[in-house]
Amino acid sequence: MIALADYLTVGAILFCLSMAGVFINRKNVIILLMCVELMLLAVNMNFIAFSHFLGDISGQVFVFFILTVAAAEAAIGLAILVVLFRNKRTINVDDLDTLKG
Amino acid sequence: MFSDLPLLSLIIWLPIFGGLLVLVNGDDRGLFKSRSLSLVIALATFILSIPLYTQFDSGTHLMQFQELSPWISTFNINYHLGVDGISVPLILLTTFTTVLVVIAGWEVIKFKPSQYMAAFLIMEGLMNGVFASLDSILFYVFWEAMLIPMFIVIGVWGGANRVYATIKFFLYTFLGSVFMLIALIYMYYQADSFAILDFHNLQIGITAQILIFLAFLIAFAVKVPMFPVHTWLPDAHVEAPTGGSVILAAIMLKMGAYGFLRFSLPIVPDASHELDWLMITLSLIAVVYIGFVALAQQDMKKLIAYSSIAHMGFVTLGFFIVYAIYNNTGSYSGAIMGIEGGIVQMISHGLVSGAMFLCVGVMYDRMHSRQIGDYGGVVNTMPIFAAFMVFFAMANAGLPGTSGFVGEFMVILAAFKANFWFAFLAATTLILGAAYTLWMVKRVIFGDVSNDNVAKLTDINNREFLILGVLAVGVLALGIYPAPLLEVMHATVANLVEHIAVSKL
Amino acid sequence: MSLEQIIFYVFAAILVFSASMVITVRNPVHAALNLVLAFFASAALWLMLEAEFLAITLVLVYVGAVMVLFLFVVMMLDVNIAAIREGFIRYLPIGIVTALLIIAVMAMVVGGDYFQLDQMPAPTPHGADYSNTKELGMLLYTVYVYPFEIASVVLVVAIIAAIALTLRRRPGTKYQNIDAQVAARSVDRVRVVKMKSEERK
Amino acid sequence: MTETIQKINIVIVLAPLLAAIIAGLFGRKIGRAGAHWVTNIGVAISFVLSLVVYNHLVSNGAEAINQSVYTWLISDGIRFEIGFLIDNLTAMMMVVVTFVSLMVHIYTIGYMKDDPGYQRFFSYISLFTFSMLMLVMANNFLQLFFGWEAVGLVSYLLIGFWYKKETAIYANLKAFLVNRVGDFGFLLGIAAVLMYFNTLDYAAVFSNVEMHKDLTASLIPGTEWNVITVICILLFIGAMGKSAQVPLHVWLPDSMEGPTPISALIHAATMVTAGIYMVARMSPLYEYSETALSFVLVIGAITALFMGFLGLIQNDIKRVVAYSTLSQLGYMTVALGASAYAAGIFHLMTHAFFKALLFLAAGSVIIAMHHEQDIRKMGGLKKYLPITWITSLIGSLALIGAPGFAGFYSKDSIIEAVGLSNLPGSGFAYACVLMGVFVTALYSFRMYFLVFHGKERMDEHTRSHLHEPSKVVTVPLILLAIPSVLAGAVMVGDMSFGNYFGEAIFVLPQHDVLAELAKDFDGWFSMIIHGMTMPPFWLALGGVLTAWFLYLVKPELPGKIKANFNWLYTLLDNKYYADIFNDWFFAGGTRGIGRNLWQFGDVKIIDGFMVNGTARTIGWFSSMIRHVQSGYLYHYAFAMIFGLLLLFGLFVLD
Amino acid sequence: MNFEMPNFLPAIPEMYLLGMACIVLLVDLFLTDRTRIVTYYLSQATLIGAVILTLGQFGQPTQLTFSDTYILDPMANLLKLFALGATFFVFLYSKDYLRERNMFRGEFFTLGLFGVLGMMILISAHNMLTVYMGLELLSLCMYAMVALQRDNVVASEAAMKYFVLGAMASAMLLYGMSMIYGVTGSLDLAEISRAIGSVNDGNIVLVFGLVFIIVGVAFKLGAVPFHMWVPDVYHGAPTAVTLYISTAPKLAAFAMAMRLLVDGLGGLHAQWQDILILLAILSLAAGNIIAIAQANIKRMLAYSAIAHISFILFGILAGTSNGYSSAMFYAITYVIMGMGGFGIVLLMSRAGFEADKLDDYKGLNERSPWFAFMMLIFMFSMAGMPPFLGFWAKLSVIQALVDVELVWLATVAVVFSVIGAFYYLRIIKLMYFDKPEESAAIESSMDMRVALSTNGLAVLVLGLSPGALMALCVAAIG
Repeated sequence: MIALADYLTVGAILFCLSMAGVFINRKNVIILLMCVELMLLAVNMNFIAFSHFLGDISGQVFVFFILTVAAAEAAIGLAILVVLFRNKRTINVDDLDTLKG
Repeated sequence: MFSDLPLLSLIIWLPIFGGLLVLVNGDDRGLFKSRSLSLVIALATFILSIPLYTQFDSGTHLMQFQELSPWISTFNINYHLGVDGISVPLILLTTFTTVLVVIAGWEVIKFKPSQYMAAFLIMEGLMNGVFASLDSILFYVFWEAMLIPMFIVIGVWGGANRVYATIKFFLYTFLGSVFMLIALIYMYYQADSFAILDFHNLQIGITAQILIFLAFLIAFAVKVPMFPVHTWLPDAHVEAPTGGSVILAAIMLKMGAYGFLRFSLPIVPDASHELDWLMITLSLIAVVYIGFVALAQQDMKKLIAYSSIAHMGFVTLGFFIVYAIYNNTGSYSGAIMGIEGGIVQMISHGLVSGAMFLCVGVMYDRMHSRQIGDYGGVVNTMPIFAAFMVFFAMANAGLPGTSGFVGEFMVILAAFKANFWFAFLAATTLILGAAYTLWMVKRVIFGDVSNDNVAKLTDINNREFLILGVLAVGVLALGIYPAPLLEVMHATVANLVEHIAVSKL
Repeated sequence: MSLEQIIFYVFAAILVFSASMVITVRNPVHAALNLVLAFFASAALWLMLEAEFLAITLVLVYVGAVMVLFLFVVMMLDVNIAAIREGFIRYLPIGIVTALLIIAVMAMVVGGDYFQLDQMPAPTPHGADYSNTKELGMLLYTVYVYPFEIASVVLVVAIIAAIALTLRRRPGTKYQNIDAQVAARSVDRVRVVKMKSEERK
Repeated sequence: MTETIQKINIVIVLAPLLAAIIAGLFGRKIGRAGAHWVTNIGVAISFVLSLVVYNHLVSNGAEAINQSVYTWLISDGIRFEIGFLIDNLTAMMMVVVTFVSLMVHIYTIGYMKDDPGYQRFFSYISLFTFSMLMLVMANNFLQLFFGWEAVGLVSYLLIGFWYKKETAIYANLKAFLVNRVGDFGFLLGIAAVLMYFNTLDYAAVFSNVEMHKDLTASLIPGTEWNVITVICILLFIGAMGKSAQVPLHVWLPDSMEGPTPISALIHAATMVTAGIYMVARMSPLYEYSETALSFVLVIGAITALFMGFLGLIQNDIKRVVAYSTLSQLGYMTVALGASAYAAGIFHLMTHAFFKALLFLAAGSVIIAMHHEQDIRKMGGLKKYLPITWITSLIGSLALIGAPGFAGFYSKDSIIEAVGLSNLPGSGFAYACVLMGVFVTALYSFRMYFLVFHGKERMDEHTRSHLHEPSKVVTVPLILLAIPSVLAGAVMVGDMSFGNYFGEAIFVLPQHDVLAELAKDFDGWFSMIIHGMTMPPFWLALGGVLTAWFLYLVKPELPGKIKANFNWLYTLLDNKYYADIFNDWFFAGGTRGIGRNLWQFGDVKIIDGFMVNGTARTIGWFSSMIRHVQSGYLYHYAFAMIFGLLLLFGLFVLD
Repeated sequence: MNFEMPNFLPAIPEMYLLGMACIVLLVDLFLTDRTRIVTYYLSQATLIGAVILTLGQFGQPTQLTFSDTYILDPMANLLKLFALGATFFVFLYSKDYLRERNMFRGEFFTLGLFGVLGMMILISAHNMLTVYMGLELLSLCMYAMVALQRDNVVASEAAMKYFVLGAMASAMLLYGMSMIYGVTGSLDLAEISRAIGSVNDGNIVLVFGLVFIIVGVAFKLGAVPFHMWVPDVYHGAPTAVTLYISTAPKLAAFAMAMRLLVDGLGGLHAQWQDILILLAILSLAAGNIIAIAQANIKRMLAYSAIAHISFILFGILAGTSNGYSSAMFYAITYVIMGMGGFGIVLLMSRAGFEADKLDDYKGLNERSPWFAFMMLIFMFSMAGMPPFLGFWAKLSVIQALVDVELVWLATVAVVFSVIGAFYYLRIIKLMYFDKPEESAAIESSMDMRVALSTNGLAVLVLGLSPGALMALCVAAIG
């Protein structure tokens, strides 16, 4: 049998990978957006696993909403990305350093 | 006629709202001339404050002219006003000085006079509030709020280095007072009230007492100012416009000392007892060390500022020798004299240092220099002024017959009861005080005309004569017949000494 | 090892692999495709957890819509792939260390006793007549009707925002102004100027 | 009657004050004549009324009056009063003060007639009269201190009267500060009195002295000090300042920068004797402390002799008189130390007359010489200034104690009293005062001969204008010459040896040297005869003859002596280096300390290091950590991840 | 399965707002740029209507509806009122600014209104799911608003940063929620609270989840070290948007913290108190110290916001109703002050001139004494000087700390307040002590002037009698 812990561990690894992704990626903002999607995926994994093991469907409902919101978020994120690209002609993370200090 | 009026509220709010009115009225294009309007308000306030003295019942230590109405019920904070023998003279000093300051700024202030006048009027109300508050948060509000107009006054109408000076002034005093706030809140949880009089009766353990004492000490010591937190004062004085210096020296410094009497001593008597060595040491350092430092000054205002610190050293010395007197003589006899001497010194210093700053202001208005080296032989061109200056210098040096003597005399007498060496060190002010004051007078006033600028000086006009004359009369009156002043405070101080003699442990 | 476990580990491995590819590949198109793979893998895992509806949704919505959008944007922006690797290696070690640290902590917590089988036994699988979709729907439209409504608002906002941010009139584009054309009058276009004839010099 | 006298007392004090205020504040309105009239009348009223009081007390033998004018303040149950204690001692002082003052007022009309500060000057000297009267009439220490400081103030103002003169304003500052050093002790003494007696009223204090005579206090832990001794020495420090005793004498010679009438009034006749008066007034205290008396004795003796030496080499006419004043003040102090208070006071009185006379005469000479003060440029003036000459001679004779003159009686009493005293230090004191007699005679007649006899060394222009000044100058000279001759003979019986002072002065029987002397006293004339047989007379005579020989017979000799004893001359010329030492050590030292404390303590440590240092550190810190906000998204993300890790480390893994 | 019709009444303001926002959206489609002002007026009318409806609910007892996913309690009521009011002022202040920058578009107002709706949802959330949905609705609106000025380079940069970090933070929050859900088996805050009470103390998984949730909350509030977005976004966004972001959402963030930490995880108070102490001290120190070095007023105010947040945290971490009400009082106070501060920045800016450099404030007193005075009030109030409102906020938080015997923390708080006072003073110094670099008078519309003056005088008048507002907050917490 597969324990809840196994699913959670997969979720944790996924979550950490995506966090590391945000950090080590210095050149492309799109990858960051993808990392965010990955993070949400990890969270979803948790919720579904819990939902299953607790026998409580509301966790899945939560995932449903996360998916919805994530889609909306992706839309806005990409829209901002487009605006950014139009302004700066680049989506290089390193170039986003006008605001600092 | 006055007995039905809420006098204390009036003398607090009349100048504040008056000040706002002046502010709104603007510089001479509004309905009234801003200067005249300010003078009327200041005078009205002064007149309103007179009944505080004439109708004061000096036979009791209880608070008089009390006003009490709930303010912030959540924390049991009340709008509670009242005065006793300690605060009445200080309030009178405040209202009196403000009138003079308004007159002193009459034609000298050309940049935004309405704001200048408004700042002083608002400050007056706030200062009256400090002296009249019986609720500690109300006190704190006035105490802190007062910094704002002063900050503006120094910063806007000050000298070349005004920004540094005023920010230093503000932060120094602000830092000092926040600790007091914590102490007040701590006691609120002990007493379930912010009323100062409730704090007086609060039983507090010795550790807490010491912490509270230290918190108060920081707040009040900065304001007094005591060594080593005095360095804001010379800077602030030097850069402030004349009126600012006068208010600063005459009244603001007194608030710290007032705080010691109103808070530190009665609320935490055991800690005061425990730490009186510290207070006495710092006071004596203020007298001796600062006396020496004053000698080295080249800037007149700085010199007077340092002399203020030394004089305030007498005040704190007078307040905190209580327990030393008890230890030395086995009774609290003499303690009253110390405290009363301290209070008299406060009032006197208010008049004298105010006058000294006004004198410097008179010269500064003409020469735009405060450097002693730029003057010399002023008496040749400004004889009347020179007479005033010498007179006030003598008062500053504590000459008998002037008010400057009374407080010093009483404190030295009391200090002798505590310890010969306290009195010995305190009495060095006789020499040092005379040395730095008169040496300055010698270099500035006497001698032959030293340069063309001095030769072009014109003697004081009627307005200046009026201010200095009134102050001179005050200084002289207080020096020759101080009994009425003492009478007002006697019951209060006696009660205070009685109160602080009882341990709270 | 049971089949179930094999399936789990295979898909988990795919998931982890594709996820690490997402964050490491240089080409964003590859990253996006790896992400798609990750979605598929997790959809498989979700199926194991009897979340059939969500698994399908994930594939349909995410792979079908969101990732296509990603790819679209990637293509549209046409970023320079070559420049994208700079500095990556330099920061990789600290990234790995940090990630490992967090993984260690998280694994310690989630992989601890608390969620092992003895504490949380696996539920009995549902029968064939069990409809995950129906269960979800029942809850969604009753208990969670309020968040459901909010979700709709979120989507509206997303639409508004996306349009507001990206819709623009290209400065060079020329449009007809019908109103103006119809309203045009001859006097606006032709001006007859009467002049005195000048004398010959 | 007593009530009338009490009212009179108030008038005596207020008349000069009022005059001073009028002349001072309304000087411009009332003009020069107005000013001198109003002040002269004021002081004259005081003088006449003082005589009335004197008559009432001394001649009618009325009880001493102890009256309270008003309560200055009450604190801690102690009443600080302003009031008058009028007994024979006071009455005498009042008469002396008002008389000399009146003379000086009159004299000033002539002396200052061209000065632009005419009204101011009259205002000051009237104010001085008021202050001095307050001092001598006080019935408590507070008022004593008030008068004490007030005369100091007026002295300050008057020394610096010619404020354009750098030396004058240097001298007045110096005078005030040196006096303040004395007052420092004086005030502590008063504080001590209050602490142990719980009152500042003379009568209450004096009546309790005996109770406290064995009281001790440990001023320095581990040592016990007799309280009375401490009080007396502290008070005497005040007297040392005011009466210019070594080492606080340095201000008096410099004070000659003031106008001459001031030198006469304040720095010879009255103010400087305040210390003497005070100690005499405190005799009930001093009597219980032999240590303090010895101290007084030795200080007085040193002053008497060594200040006399300095008079020998001075060339400024006023300075010679000034040093002679110092020396004479030493005599008075010696008398106090020997418990011969009455003799001291007696000398005070006679000295007031003849020293005022000498100063005014010197002033007269100075006027005549067009403000030339160097005696080397004078000589042979007796034919030009006959009145001045005669009166000067009288004054000088009185000063050296020529038998028959006023100074003789008082000074002889002192010398003999010291001879009889058996306090520690009295032998030294006796030697000093004897030697002092010779020195006094020498410098007095040196000056006298150089000024009035011998060659005329002034320039032609001055000589042609030499003439006796106006009547307002000469009349006071004559009026002062009379008591300089007569006062001694008239008063000696009562004052030195009689019971003139009654209760005012208290002497313990074992100290009562004057009573001892009184046994041999039988009238003023026999005292002259007796005096001729005593060493002082011969010493004085020797001094006069030496002066005659050196300055009239062989005027070149002094120069040779000077050359041979150059080191001694240098020492004396530099006034034992006291001024140089004071300037360097005290004035320079305090300024140096002040500058260092300021620059190092305030500017560097407190402001630089603590205050601005904190501000700077925060500012620096701020500018550093703002770079954490690098602008890079991955750093931001890392910060979040790091924060997460931090929270894990601190709170989850515990 | 029985489904009861939920009681819609408590949610009337939200429903009204949603409806109106849609109407605004539709109406705006038919407006030309010249008539765009209609959108503005309609939005303001919407807000006023919502305020009235919310006021109508004032004093109602606590009600749960929508299967307990929605709660209406006095705290929610009060916070909504202030959030709506604040937004009203935000729109008012922004109007001229937007016009001058070609941003006067319907989207600003519709997004703003939807954002307010998000706040209200967040404030009234009683379920982790509604918390999340409200949060996301609000955040998405704000991301979009930051980037709304499309040709603004820094704004798009700020939006991008905000978006990435915000998404990360909500993922973390979700992760925490999943853990809590896993342990307690419920999404409902009341049930979570109940379940935690029965779990044995110090459950590591709960603390683990708690840490993630706190990260999410801290990010929303802008507490160090999750604050990095704050300065950049405040600085980069158009000032009108900065104004929006810096005011009402703080109330929502406060509500979120209250709902999650107190209503849901109140049983873990001992754990989150320590965490919040750490975050609060870090925020206080970093905010105050870094603000000193700023030359841009928006950035400076951002750091100051970080410092102010720590006081809200102080109140919450006290863990008593006294503390909560003082934190709420602080949050409301901060919104009023911050609105004024940014309002002045908006007032000063003109087309092509942002007025966001500190030096732009030189000599303001000579150019416009009245608004210099207003700014003075705001600055001193933020510095915590009596008699202004900010002082009472600080006072009440500090007393809450002293109440739970965290005197040392109170001391730290006041010491840093003093350091913080420095940069507020510097603004006043520039306005009053320096000479103006240009002499042009400040031009602005009358409604803006009136509103700003009202705002400033409110800080003063409420400072003179703060009792009522305090009492409201106390009553709201119960």
